[in-house]
Order: sequence, then structure tokens, then C-alpha cells
Amino acid sequence: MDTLLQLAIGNLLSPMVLFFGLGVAAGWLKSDLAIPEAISKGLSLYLMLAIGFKGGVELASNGVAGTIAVALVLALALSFSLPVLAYALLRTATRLDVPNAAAVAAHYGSVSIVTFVAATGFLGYRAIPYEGYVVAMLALMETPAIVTGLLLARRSKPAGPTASRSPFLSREVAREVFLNGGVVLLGGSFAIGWITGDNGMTVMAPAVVDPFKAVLAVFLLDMGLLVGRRLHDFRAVGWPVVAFGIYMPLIGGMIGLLAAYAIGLSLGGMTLVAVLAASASYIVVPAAMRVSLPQANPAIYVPLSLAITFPFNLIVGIPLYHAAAQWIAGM
Amino acid sequence: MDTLLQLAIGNLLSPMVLFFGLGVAAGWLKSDLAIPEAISKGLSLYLMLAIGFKGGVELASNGVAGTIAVALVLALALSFSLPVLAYALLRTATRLDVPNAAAVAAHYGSVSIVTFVAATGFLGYRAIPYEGYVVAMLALMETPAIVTGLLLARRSKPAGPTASRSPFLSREVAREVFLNGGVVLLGGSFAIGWITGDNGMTVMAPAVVDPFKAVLAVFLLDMGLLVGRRLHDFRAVGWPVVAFGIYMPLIGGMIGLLAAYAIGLSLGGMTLVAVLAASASYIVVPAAMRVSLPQANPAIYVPLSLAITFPFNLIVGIPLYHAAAQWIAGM
Amino acid sequence: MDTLLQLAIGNLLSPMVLFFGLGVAAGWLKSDLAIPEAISKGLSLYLMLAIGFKGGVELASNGVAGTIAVALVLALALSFSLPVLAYALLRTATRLDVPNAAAVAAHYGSVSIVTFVAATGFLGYRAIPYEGYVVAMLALMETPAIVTGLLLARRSKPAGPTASRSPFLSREVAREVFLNGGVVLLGGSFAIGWITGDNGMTVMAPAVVDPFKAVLAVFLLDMGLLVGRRLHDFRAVGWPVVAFGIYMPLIGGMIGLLAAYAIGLSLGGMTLVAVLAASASYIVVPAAMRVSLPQANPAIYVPLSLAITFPFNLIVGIPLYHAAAQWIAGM
Amino acid sequence: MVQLYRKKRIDIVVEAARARAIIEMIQAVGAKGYTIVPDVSGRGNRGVRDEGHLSDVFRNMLIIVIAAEEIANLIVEQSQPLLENYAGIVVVSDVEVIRDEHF
Amino acid sequence: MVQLYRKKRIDIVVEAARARAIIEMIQAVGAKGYTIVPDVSGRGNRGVRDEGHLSDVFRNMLIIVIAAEEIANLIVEQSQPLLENYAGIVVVSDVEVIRDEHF
Amino acid sequence: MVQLYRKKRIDIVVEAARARAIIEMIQAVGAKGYTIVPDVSGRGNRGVRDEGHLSDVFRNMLIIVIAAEEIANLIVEQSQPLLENYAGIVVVSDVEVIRDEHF
Ligand SMILES: Nc1ncnc2c1ncn2[C@@H]1O[C@H](COP(=O)(O)O)[C@@H](O)[C@H]1O
Ligand SMILES: Nc1ncnc2c1ncn2[C@@H]1O[C@H](COP(=O)(O)O)[C@@H](O)[C@H]1O
Ligand SMILES: Nc1ncnc2c1ncn2[C@@H]1O[C@H](COP(=O)(O)O)[C@@H](O)[C@H]1O
Ligand code: NA
Ligand code: NA
Ligand code: NA
Repeated sequence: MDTLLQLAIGNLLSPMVLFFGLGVAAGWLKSDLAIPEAISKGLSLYLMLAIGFKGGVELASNGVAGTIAVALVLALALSFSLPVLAYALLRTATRLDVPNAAAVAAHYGSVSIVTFVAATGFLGYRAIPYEGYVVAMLALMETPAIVTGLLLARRSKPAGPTASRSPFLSREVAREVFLNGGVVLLGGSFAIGWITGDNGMTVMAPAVVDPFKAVLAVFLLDMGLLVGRRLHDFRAVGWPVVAFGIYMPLIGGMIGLLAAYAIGLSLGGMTLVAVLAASASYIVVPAAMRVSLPQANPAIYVPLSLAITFPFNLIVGIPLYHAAAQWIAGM
Repeated sequence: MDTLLQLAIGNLLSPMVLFFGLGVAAGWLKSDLAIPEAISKGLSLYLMLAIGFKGGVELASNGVAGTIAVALVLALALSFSLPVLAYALLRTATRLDVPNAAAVAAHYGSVSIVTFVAATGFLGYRAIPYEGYVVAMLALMETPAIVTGLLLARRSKPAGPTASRSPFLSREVAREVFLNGGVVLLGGSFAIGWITGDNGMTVMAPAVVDPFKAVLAVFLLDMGLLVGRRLHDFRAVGWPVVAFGIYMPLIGGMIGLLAAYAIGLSLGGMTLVAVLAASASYIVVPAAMRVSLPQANPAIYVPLSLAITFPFNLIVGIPLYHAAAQWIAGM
Repeated sequence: MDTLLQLAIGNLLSPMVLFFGLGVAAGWLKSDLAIPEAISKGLSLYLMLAIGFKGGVELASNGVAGTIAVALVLALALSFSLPVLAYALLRTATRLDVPNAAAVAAHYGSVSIVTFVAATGFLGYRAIPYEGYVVAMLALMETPAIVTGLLLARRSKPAGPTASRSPFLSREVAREVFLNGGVVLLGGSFAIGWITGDNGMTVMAPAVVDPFKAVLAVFLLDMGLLVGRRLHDFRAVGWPVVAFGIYMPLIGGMIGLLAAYAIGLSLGGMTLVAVLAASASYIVVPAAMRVSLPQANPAIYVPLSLAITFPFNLIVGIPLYHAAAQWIAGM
Repeated sequence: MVQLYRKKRIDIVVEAARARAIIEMIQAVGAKGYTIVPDVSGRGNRGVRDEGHLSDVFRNMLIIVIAAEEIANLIVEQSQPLLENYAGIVVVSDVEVIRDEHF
Repeated sequence: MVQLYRKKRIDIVVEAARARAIIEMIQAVGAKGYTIVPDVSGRGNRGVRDEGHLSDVFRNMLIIVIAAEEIANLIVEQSQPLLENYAGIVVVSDVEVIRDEHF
Repeated sequence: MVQLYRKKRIDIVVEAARARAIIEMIQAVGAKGYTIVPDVSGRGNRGVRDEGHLSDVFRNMLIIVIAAEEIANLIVEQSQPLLENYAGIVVVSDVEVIRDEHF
């Protein structure tokens, strides 16, 4: 069992985190280093396809245990309920109004795929296995939080005649929730991995396994550039909200950890579920909120989940949740 | 020798076809899953470069047999003549007017590179070898059909004074025919593979061999998205024309198969020539037709070759032509 | 020891140079073959990241010799001083006015990363090792020449009242010089390679080592397309300037070679430093010149370094400098 | 000389998240066509909008409509409630076109 | 104040396959320049045109020309036969520019 | 009917290397916003400009500003020295907008 310090240093000195740091520095200093948007989107699709496919193959080769149904229900429960906690904290500890608090809350019930992928990289580096179906949990956790967020937002009085126009879950948002590109690709690749199993893996491995960590490192460079450019948006967000972006993942992570422990996941699985609960969406939920909760300000929720919670989880959170999982598992 | 059923199921459960199906489903359900256009073009350039290079290296290591010249003449003959048959069928069995029938016919004399590549993937999965120079046949078959299509279109009376303006083969179309990007890349990579042989392969293999099938699977996901979004265009096309999109590949495939058998190709080679004859272009020929036969409606020929013939060949055609090739070879 | 002829032929028949030739031919013939810009930029970022990372790992495993500081000083000295020589030649042998001569001169003090990478491919093909820190020299040589170029341009009288507005090194140019994306990525990857060493290499190798040469070949195809399309810009440049685009790399290459020999670099290192001194920038310096020396005509300096010096170095220069290095090393 | 007909041109710059609603409105009021420049950045009351990366949340679109005056008026009017809470501007100008029946 | 000169602005939205012919015509009638927005989508008489993928068959381009009135008239006239069988619109408006001789 | 206010629209096509300076000027003279079409090609006095690849040296941008007349005049005037030695044109036209205070 590694000490927390060893874990932290090992994480800090991995190419993944270093490339992220390079990106942050370059973005912060306004270097003109930029990865073309198409490449960046392509890399992110690659990560979803690869992580989904590998999860499916893993599930196929290890068989479906009884735990899986429980785990999937847990995932849904976490995504639906975490925003309630987040909302309560935000309304208590910050000055955000109802729509903004609801919108931010929705982000923290959902997940960040890249944080998850970075955590699998962290585990892979240490040869720690995890249950393949955790990937299915990831897919399931992406969107339920959006529904909770919108329900929470209803608490504000609809202002004026236009409010009546937008139904609770418009067709557009429903599509965002159920047919979101990320969810479809992740879930679909998972299913294909499950169906084709090891035969499929023979075909896909040279692309989805071998270069996976290196692609992740390059993607993190790009994430770093984005984060670095948004670091100055901090001030607009306000310190109480920034603080929320740090303690909410800690709280969420611990809840996820205990829940995962309760249903009997392995060390790797516990770490990953903690990461899922701790991480916040910065692609899917912002898009859904912009369409269905336009009163909420994207200049608050995007920098918060992208420029604060994401780096925090990547650098501090992952080794921390893992150390906590080791500690619980070792009890 | 596999039974047709085994072949069909094996094909259906390959990652390639499953990713294609995922794409079709996502596109049909209007998911916002989308692969950036630049990535999609990049993947298609990759497939052409890889298939061309591998064909050239194969030719270099197996030497130039006497058959090759015969095979190349056969390729030209097929591409020039198949549109005549297609045109006759269309004018008999559908209500398409002269320019539209001629435009559609041109597509079926030309080829679909992705269908060809998928067929090589199908063969590779079963470790069935094929003659390297079939790739040269592919390159040669892309464009002659355009010339035949334009000749067939001349049968319609030029209407009005503007008709006289467009010469038969304008400079623009001639360039499309002879210097089309796909043809140049395919032919050029083939030549480079031939020249550099096994030395070249050592350099290129980690990119063009190892991840090839996985890249193909991702590309087919993208093709599926396109097809899924175009599935509703069916109705505009009309059922007699849709039917043509199914029986024409069967007829073309059988002609290709017999011709390949006649010149003595191997089992793999026969399958691939059948696929070439059966498949229809959906990139090169549409672009050429739009420039030189503007009276023909792209909303007919693009969905027909892309949303009907392409999936039919991918899912049903390839295993079917292969089974037929086995049957003929076994006689 | 290979003869010059063998080296030249081996270089000519490598997939890298052949794909470049294919691109030149296709571009020159106005084929519509085109690699999407995002892919092209992505490939170039890949090459910088890979070459930087590998250089850093190499340095980590071989340790820091005393030579390294000397080498870095040499790099700076070459980049600062070569433009002075280039400027003198241009003002003597061509009709370029002060700003144009200064702008062109700046390009030849800087370097072409792709030429450098092609040279490492050339050495790799022959299993000739080189010092990892040559990559750091590359990074250091990119931008000092810009400063010299701007100083040389000061020799022309500022014309009119607007001239006073642009300070010598504007904030924009300073950022271009010090925080240029290429420099940051190259230097950053170098540092990450150095820090993570062999552990890092295990993670990154499947992406940055295995497919490296193949990616380079594809990138050279794209470079060829650009060059081919610009070949006709020759005439606008004028023959005396075109001649400069050939003899300046020969002169620079020899200076680089002797300097590298003087500080005791290996055969591979000497070849690479010669290539650095011989090559001319066609991305970083043009962008900087356009901002800070707008009187100079980009239709002169871009085709000169891109369409003349770059192909010359790629095809003739690299084997030539290597042969010369062998000769000197063998003395 | 070709006969020209007077029409209105409406340029709408709007954040991507709202573009679909605007386009549906344009069609609903009877405009016969529109053109979209899919990827523009900009600055307005709501600050800089140019973060194309990651999501469309900070991206604008430019929608151009040529229409008869009555339809143009409808578009202008109905765009107002749709733009509440969203970044966007609406600009009207006079243009001439050739085929009257086409617009 | 800077002196302004009246010119015509012509916006042509046309399918990509026809753009080359239109641009050749613009130069042939003597316009001194043009600007191209390479990738626009849209809807008109010929239905939705926005399938950028795969081929340019369903893609539009926007071509902008600033020219003196006589040249603008020529462009409008000569664009008509060129647009037969192709998706495309031509829109004319009044603009002012600074350097007269430049256009 | 919605009340419309007369403004000026300024279209500036300029090489990418100069866009930053132009935008800084636009803000300095007090325009409340602008829109950028980031990637246009074209032809003018300085020849064809469409080599997007490799560097921005041969790429244009289109900048659109809606502003009150006085500010528009300032933009036109101050654009002139900034465009010396650079490829670029400035085009002014009349437009109408809804919210007066917004521009
Ligand atoms: N004065 C203006 N001129 C041109 N474009 C503008 C102007 N004001 C706003 N815009 C565009 O409209 C978008 C939304 O503006 P706003 O709602 O004011 O934030 C901005 O991001 C710009 O792209
Ligand atoms: N009324 C309109 N307003 C703006 N753009 C239009 C309009 N009608 C057509 N267009 C554009 O012109 C293209 C061709 O139109 P059409 O020839 O009518 O199909 C369409 O795809 C649109 O991009
Ligand atoms: N007459 C014109 N109409 C439309 N755009 C033009 C015109 N003249 C120039 N441009 C655009 O402005 C850019 C710079 O023009 P110039 O400074 O004349 O080279 C060109 O590359 C075109 O994009
Ligand atoms: Na979460
Ligand atoms: Na065919
Ligand atoms: Na140099």
C-alpha cells in the first residue's frame, strides 16, 4: 500500500498530469499553442469509444455478477440525488440565486468523462484492476442530474409571460438527456465490446489499448490549455463559489466511496466510483442548461467545473480518493 | 468452407458492422453524436493510403504475374460498361428521366472504396489472401463510369441555349476524372508501396497495418451516422429506384464474380472484384455529376448509393459474394 | 560508410521522400487531393510533441554531459548570427530592398522543424544515434533570428508618421518569439520527457515512437501538396532570390557542421546541427514578420523557404550534410 | 436589364444554443429560406463569446434571411422574446433581389 | 472626414459545385476583388443544404463582391444563366467604401 | 410594431495578422460589440488570399460592427493607417436595429 504522499507524487510526475500542467501554463501565459478543435473533439470521442469498448470486453470476459444491477441502480441514485445536496450547500454557503444554484448543482450530479479516464490511467499505471461495468455506471450518471437540476430550478417563480412557453423537459432537452452523443458513444461502444468480447478486442486493441494513455496525455494537454485560458474567470465566479468547487468534490467523493464500499466493489472500483461522484460535467450539462435554464449564467458554471473542480480532481482528488479507498479496503 | 449463414452472422457480429449499426441507430434517432468533418476526411484518406500502400507492397513481394494486365483491362471494361446495363434497367423499371438515369448509372459503374476496404477486413478476419493488384483495379474503376454516364446523358435533347455552353468533358470534370484526390492517393500509395516494398512496410506498418481494422470500425461508425440521417430521404427516391439500389449490386456482383473467375483470380480476389462491381460511388461520382450533369437531382443519387446500396453491400453483400465465390471456386 | 550516391538514392526511395514527391506532383497538377487543415495542424503538433519527448527521454537516460551548455550557446549564436550573413548575401546578390532582405534573412537563421524531423528519420533508418539535447538546440534556434531580422530592418529609414507607431519588439511579436506554440510544445515535451524518463516512455511509446515515421510520411505528403501548389510562385520571386534559396542552406549547413564538429558532437549530432543551420522557417518567422515587418512581402519569403529551401534540404541537403559529416568525422 | 425587387435582409447573431429556436421561428412566419454561417465569434453586452472548444455554450451563429417586408417585420418582432436571456442581436437592411417569387 | 464612395454590394449564396464558375464570371466582368465565406449551410427552394460531410454536393458558399454599379449589374445579369439547375440566390445592396479606385 | 433605430454597419475584411489591431481599435473608439467570421478567403489588390494551411499569413477575417454613425465614422477613419501595408477593405452600409441602447 502506497502512502498518500507517494501516490500524490507519482500522480504529479506522470506524463498525463505533466502535459496537463504544460497546457495550463501555456494557456495562462497566452501562448498561441492551440490544438485544432476537430482534433480535440476527435480525441474526446476516441477516449469515450476506447473506455466504453474496454469496459464491455472486460464485462464479457469476467461475466455478469449479481452486483452489477445494484451498481447500476447506485449510479442512477447518485446522479439523481447529489444535485440536491449540492443545491442545499450552494443556497446556504453562496449567494447564487435559484436558477444558478440549480444549474451548478446539476453539474455535480453528472460526471466528467476525462476525470474518469484519467483515474483509469492512474489505476492502470499501478496495475490495479477494476470492474468493467463501472464504465456503464459512468454512462448512466451523465444525464439524470440534469433532470434534478431542472426540478430544483422550478422553485423559482416563473417570471413573466414567456416563462410559460418552455415546458419542463422540452424535446430538445430530452434528446440532450437520452441521446446525448457522449452517452450514445460510450454506451454503444460498451455494448459492442460486450458482444464481440476478446475477438473484438483483437481487432480494436492496436487502436484502443496500446496508444490509450498517450492519447489521454495529449488530450489533457488540450484540457490544460482550456483551463489555463479560463483561470482568470475565477474572479467573476466569487470565492464562496470557488470554495464550493473544492469541497463539493471531496464530499461527493466520500459519498461515492462509501456507497461503492457498501455494495462490495473492489479497490479499483471504489476509487472510480468516488471519482464519478466527485467529478462535475463541463460539456453535456452546460449544453443542456443553456437550452433549458437560460437564466443561469454559463460564465459561472463552466469555469467552476472546468477550471476548478476538474484540475482539483485530476491533481489532488484522484490520489486522495484512492488513498481513502485503500484505507477503507484495508480496514 | 463456411456456410452462408455462418458468414452472415460472423459479419454481423464483427466490430466493424456493429459500429456501423451504432452509427445508423444514432443518426436515425437524431442523436447529436457527430464526428468532426476534418476527422472523418482524415480517416477516409488514411484508409485509401493504407489500402493502396499494402496493395503495392503485396505486389512487390509476390511479383507481377501475367494476369495483372488482363485484370486491369477487366477493371476498365467493368467500369465503362456497367453503367450501360444500369441505365437500361433504370429506364425500363423506374420513371427516372434521361439525365437522372444516366447520373445514377454512373455511380454503379464506379466503386465505393469503403465497401472494398470493409471486404478486405472481412477477408483478413478469415485469413483469406488476395492479389495485391486488386487495389490497382479499384483505383482504375473509380472514374471511367463518369464518362459513360455523361455519354448516356447526351441522349436527352439539350434544352435551350444554355445547354450548348457546357462541353462534353469540361476541364473541371476531366480533372475530377483523372486527378481526383482519391484516385491520386490510392494510386500513389500503391506505387510507393510497390517501390519501397518490405523496407517501406517496416516504416509504415505501425500506422497502416496494426490499427487498420480499428480505424475502419470508427470510420464505419461515421458512415453509419451519415446513413442514419439520410434514411428518411428514401421516400423522395421512390420504391422502384430503391429496389434498383438492391438488385443492381446483386447483378453487378455476379458479373464481377464471373469475370474474376474467368481471368483466374483467387478466392479472395474473386470476392473483391465482385464487391467492386457491386458497389456504387458516393463521393467522387456525385461531385462529378453535380458539375457536369446539373439537371440530375443529387437528392436521388446520393441517398441511393449511400443509404441503400452501401449498407446492403456491407451487411448482406460482402458475405453473399464471398459465399458465391466459394461455391464457384469449389466447383 | 555509405557513398554519397548510395545515401542520396536511399533517401530518394524512402517512403518519406516518395510521399513528399507524390504530394508535390498532385499539388502541381492541381489534383483536388487535400488533407484537412485540422489534421495537418494535428500532425505537425504530433511531430513536435514526439520529437521533443523523445529528446528529453534520451537526455534523461544518457545524463547531462558538459557539452550541453556549450551546445545550447552555439544554437543561440547560430540563430542570432546567420541572418547577418544571409542579409549581406541578399543585399549583394539580389535586388531585395532592406525590409525584404531582413525578413528573408530572419527565416534562414531560424529552423524548419519538419526538416529536422525528416533528418532524424533519415538517421533512424540507418540506426545512427544522436545526442538528445540537439532537440533543445532546435527549440532554442526557432526565434532569436526574428530579433536579428528586426534589427537589420531598422537600417531602412522609417517612412512617414505611422512608422513611429510600431515599437521595435511589440508585445505581439515578443509573445510570438517567446511563447510561440511550437517552441512551447517542443520545449515542454522535452522537459516532460526528461522528467518522466523511461517510465514516461513506456506510456508514450505506442503513440510517439512506433507510428512516428509513418506519420512523418503522411505529413510530408501534405507538405508536398503545399509545395506543389506554390511551385508556380517561383517566378514572382526572381532567379537571384531562388538561387539564394539553394546556396544559403549549403553555406549555413557547412557552418553548422563545422561548429558541431568543433564542440565535439557525434556523427548524428553533426548531421542534425548542419540541418538546423541549413533549414529555414516557414511558419513561425512568417507570422512574426507579417506582424512586425509588414512592408516585407510574404509572397517572397513564404515560397522561398517553403517551396525552394525545404524540398532542397529534404531531397538533396540531408544526405549531403550527412555525407559531409561522415567525411569530417572520418578524418 | 434584369428587374430587381426590394426585400429586407435580416442578420441575426445568436448563441448556438438558441439558433434552432430562431430558425424554427423564421420558417414558422413564412420566410422561404435562410443561410447560416455556423461558426462566428464576437463580443457584445454579454462579453466575449469565442470559446468554440468543448461545447457550443460560448459559440455564436450568424443567420441571414432575405424576405418581404411583412415577413421581415414578423421575424424582428418574434425574435425579441426568443432572445430574452440569450446573447443575440437582430439587424435589418434594404436589399434587392432578382426573382421576386423566390423570397 | 474621410470621403466615402457609393458602390454596390452583391451577396451570392451558391452551392459549392457552382462557386468556381461564379467566381470566374465575377473576374471576367471586371470586379477587382471578392471575398468568400467557404462553408455556409441554408435552406431555400431546393430544400435544406447542410450536409457538409463526405462531399461538397450539399454545401453552400457565400461570395461577397463590392463593385461599381455597372459591374454589379453585369454580375447580376450573368449570374442568372449560371445558376440555372443550381441552388443559389443573388442579393444586391448599397454600400459605401473609402478608396474609390480600389473597387 | 417594434421601433427600429438607424445605425451603420461596417464590414472589414482584413488579413488575420492585422485583425487584432483592428479589433482593439474598434473597442477603443467605443463600439459596444463586433462579430467575427474567422476564416474567409478572397482576392483583392494584393492577389489571391486563401492559403489557410500552415500559417495565417495568407488568411483573411471578416469583422462586422454595428454602431452609431459617429462611432462608425471613427472606425472608418482610424482603420486607414492600420491597413497601410496590409490587405484589407472597409465597407459601410445603413442598417436598422431594435434596441437603441445596445449599440
Ligand atoms: N455592435 C455589434 N456589432 C456587431 N456584432 C455585435 C454587436 N453587438 C453584439 N454583437 C454580436 O452579437 C452577439 C451577442 O451580443 P450580446 O447579446 O450583446 O452579448 C455578440 O457575441 C456579437 O457576436
Ligand atoms: N430567403 C432566403 N434568405 C436567405 N438565404 C436564402 C434564402 N433563400 C435561399 N437562400 C440560400 O440560398 C441557397 C440556395 O437557395 P435555393 O436555390 O432557393 O435552394 C439556400 O441553400 C440558402 O443558403
Ligand atoms: N471588391 C471587393 N469585393 C469584396 N471583397 C474584396 C474586394 N476587394 C478586396 N476584397 C477582400 O479584401 C481582401 C484584401 O483586399 P486587398 O487589400 O485589395 O488585397 C481580399 O483578399 C478580399 O477578401
Ligand atoms: Na459527480
Ligand atoms: Na460498381
Ligand atoms: Na537555419
